[in-house]
Amino acid sequence: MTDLLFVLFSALALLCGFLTVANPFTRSPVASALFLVLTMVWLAGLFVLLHAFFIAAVQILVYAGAVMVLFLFVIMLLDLREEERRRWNRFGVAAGLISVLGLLGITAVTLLRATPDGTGDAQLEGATHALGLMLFRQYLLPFEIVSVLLLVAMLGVILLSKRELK
Amino acid sequence: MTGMHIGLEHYLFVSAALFCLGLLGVVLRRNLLVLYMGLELMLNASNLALVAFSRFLNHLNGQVMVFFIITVAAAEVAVGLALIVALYRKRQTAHVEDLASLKL
Amino acid sequence: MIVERKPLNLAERLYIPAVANGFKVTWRHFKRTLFEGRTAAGDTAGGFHPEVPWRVGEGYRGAPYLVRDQDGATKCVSCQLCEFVCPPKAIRITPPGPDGAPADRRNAEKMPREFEINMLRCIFCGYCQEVCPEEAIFLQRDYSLSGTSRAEMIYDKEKLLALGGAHAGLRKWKQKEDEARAQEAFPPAAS
Amino acid sequence: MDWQFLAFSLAKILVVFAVVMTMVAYAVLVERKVSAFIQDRVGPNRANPFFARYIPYLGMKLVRWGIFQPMADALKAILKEDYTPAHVRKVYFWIAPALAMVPALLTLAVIPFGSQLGAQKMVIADLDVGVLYTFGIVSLGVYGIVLAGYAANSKYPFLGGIRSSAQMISYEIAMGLSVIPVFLLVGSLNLSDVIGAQSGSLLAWHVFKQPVAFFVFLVAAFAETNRLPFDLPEAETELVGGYHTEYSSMKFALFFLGEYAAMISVSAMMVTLFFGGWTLPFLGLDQPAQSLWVGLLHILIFFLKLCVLLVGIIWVRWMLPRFRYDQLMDLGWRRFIPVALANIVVTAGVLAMMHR
Repeated sequence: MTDLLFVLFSALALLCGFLTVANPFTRSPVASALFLVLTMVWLAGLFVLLHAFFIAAVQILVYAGAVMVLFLFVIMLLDLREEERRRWNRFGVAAGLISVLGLLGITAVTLLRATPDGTGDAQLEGATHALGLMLFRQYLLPFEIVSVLLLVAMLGVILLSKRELK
Repeated sequence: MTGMHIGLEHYLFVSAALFCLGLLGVVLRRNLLVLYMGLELMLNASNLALVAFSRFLNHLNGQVMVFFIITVAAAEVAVGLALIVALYRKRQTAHVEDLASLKL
Repeated sequence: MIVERKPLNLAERLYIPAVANGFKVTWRHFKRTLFEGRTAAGDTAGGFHPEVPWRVGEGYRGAPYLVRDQDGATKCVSCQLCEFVCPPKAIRITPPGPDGAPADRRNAEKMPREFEINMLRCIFCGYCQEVCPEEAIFLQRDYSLSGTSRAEMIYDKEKLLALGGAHAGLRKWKQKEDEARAQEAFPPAAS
Repeated sequence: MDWQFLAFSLAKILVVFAVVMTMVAYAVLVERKVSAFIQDRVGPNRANPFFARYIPYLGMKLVRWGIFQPMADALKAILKEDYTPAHVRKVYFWIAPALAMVPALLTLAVIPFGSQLGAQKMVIADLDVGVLYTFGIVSLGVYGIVLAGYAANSKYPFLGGIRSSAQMISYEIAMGLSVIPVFLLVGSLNLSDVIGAQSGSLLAWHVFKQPVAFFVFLVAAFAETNRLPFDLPEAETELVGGYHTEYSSMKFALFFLGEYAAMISVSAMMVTLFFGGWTLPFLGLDQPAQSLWVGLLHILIFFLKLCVLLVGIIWVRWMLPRFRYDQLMDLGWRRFIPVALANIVVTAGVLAMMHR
């Protein structure tokens, strides 16, 4: 059952990921954004299979619910048309494809050769409580720094989107 | 149940494939926003790998890391999109090939 | 004149008294309707629409119909002003053309061969009545138009005239004719 | 994961879905009736199917109460011409109504609507992160509206969609912050634990312990469901009809029903978080049911609380005028978010003092 769901979710995530970046039917950014949302939802499904319930919920809440809405918002505000089909730089595309495929190959080979550390069995149970304790004890400093980072980002965005500064 | 046993390496492979898809988007697409989505896809792929590690190595560090990545990604997206909007206001384009003023 | 807006005090800014007041008013009406069975229609008209027909008020702008004059002649002279002014383009007039029949009244050059109003399109704005130089079209009292097909809702000239009835208004051209007759040479002598 | 679990889950999903869809239909009727009564009218009282006259005594009464009106409405929505304007973006035009409807229904998966019947807990998914799940799903509700505005490809729907996404994102923050004190008190994100923490006495209900949180949540709920006084996305007077201007027949009905489904899920959230869920502090009704009848009674209690809140939400629509958009944003960002934050700090401070 879980294995089946894994296959289903990962296949769908990969498919939607592919349609995000290289949709053969349309080049509209809105379609890309929507497929990215779907990818994230399937990834959240994978997180659930990994018993990381908290992360799955945060994934949906932050990525699908906030970040991608922002993306859509910006796409609509800028009124971006479909990408024009400009002439491809053949050399660039070929080089890009080769490097991407090369990277995929290297990772795959590494993965196949690797001897897994640990038991290889799924062990960790999704422990929201433990995660919270860890965040607020062991990782308290990074947590605070991240919150300051969010504040800085907020201020930066407000400054950037103001039309003129008084 | 189905004979095949899903282990860490399967998750890692999915993660690697997603990462490459994101990279493909960054390489192939020319729209700044779609490019940015490719970056998000890569971040998500790394998240998947980290959560899988966390599960199979029985340690919560991976999930904590993912939590931070998501937070930082949200901040990054906010700033990045604001930059794109500012750029669009100045240049009326979101196409990377039109942004070549630094080119010799 | 600019009316100064009074700054709201704390209670007003909290909206709480406004909410309480709103609840009081709505509850009063709710209670009256639900428990005493009193409704606005019941109090004023004594019942509801299909059973108690609505009393059409004076000056109501219902469906536009064509009218005849006292002698039973078509008043419309096919000038097509109403067709031109109609915002939803609901009116379509077919003029008689060079070899069409003359008007059925004196002093009018022509009358429409066909005059259609699409009641599905009509917005009852009254521009046609306003613009008509012959006082031939009037917004009358009909407010409940219905039919079983779209074609049925396009009223043609016969139907419009039948529904419109006679209008005993000023007969502009008869008056003109009388004035002309009162002068000496009528009809003007061919020179 | 055994088959029994699957079967019971499926049964619960089906039952909840059926009940909620019926409730949605009748929420529309209640809305029409309540609005009619407030405005000195009688509301729908004519839908008269052929079988009504064979019901002895009650038949004509039911007709007059409008009990058959939802059937007529549904029939009309299905049979009406489904008109697709030529200028719309077809694909998005088709998915938007579904996307507006689905999140509202998904939210209900984690709401405990009763204690237990036999050994079955009366909740579809007893998640550890229940409330995060609901907020995640609620945040997905924006897509339907944004896409509807985008798909319509004309200015008023588009303005409505943009307004609504800004409004929903803003109030999501206030909503999320407002419930944090509740979970500080409970110490768990599981909604069943939240209900457990509210048993005992009436004063244990969070609405009395955390009135500020409840108030902020309530207002944010109005904004999230696009109900008056915050229904700016569809403000008829300025935006014609907002994002669903171009829709007709069943697609329009889906938006309409989605709004009521969202109202139901938000009310269910409020009942769970602030009004003690299926518990009543009398007669030992606050403990998980031992017998079948008590279990059913618990479901009934939940249902009644839900109905009271629903009628309340409907009532507010006819009580308050619409806010202006800048007032709405001002209220969200400059009033409610600071208030919610202050509430968190105060609650955390008090808890820290008590646990020292």
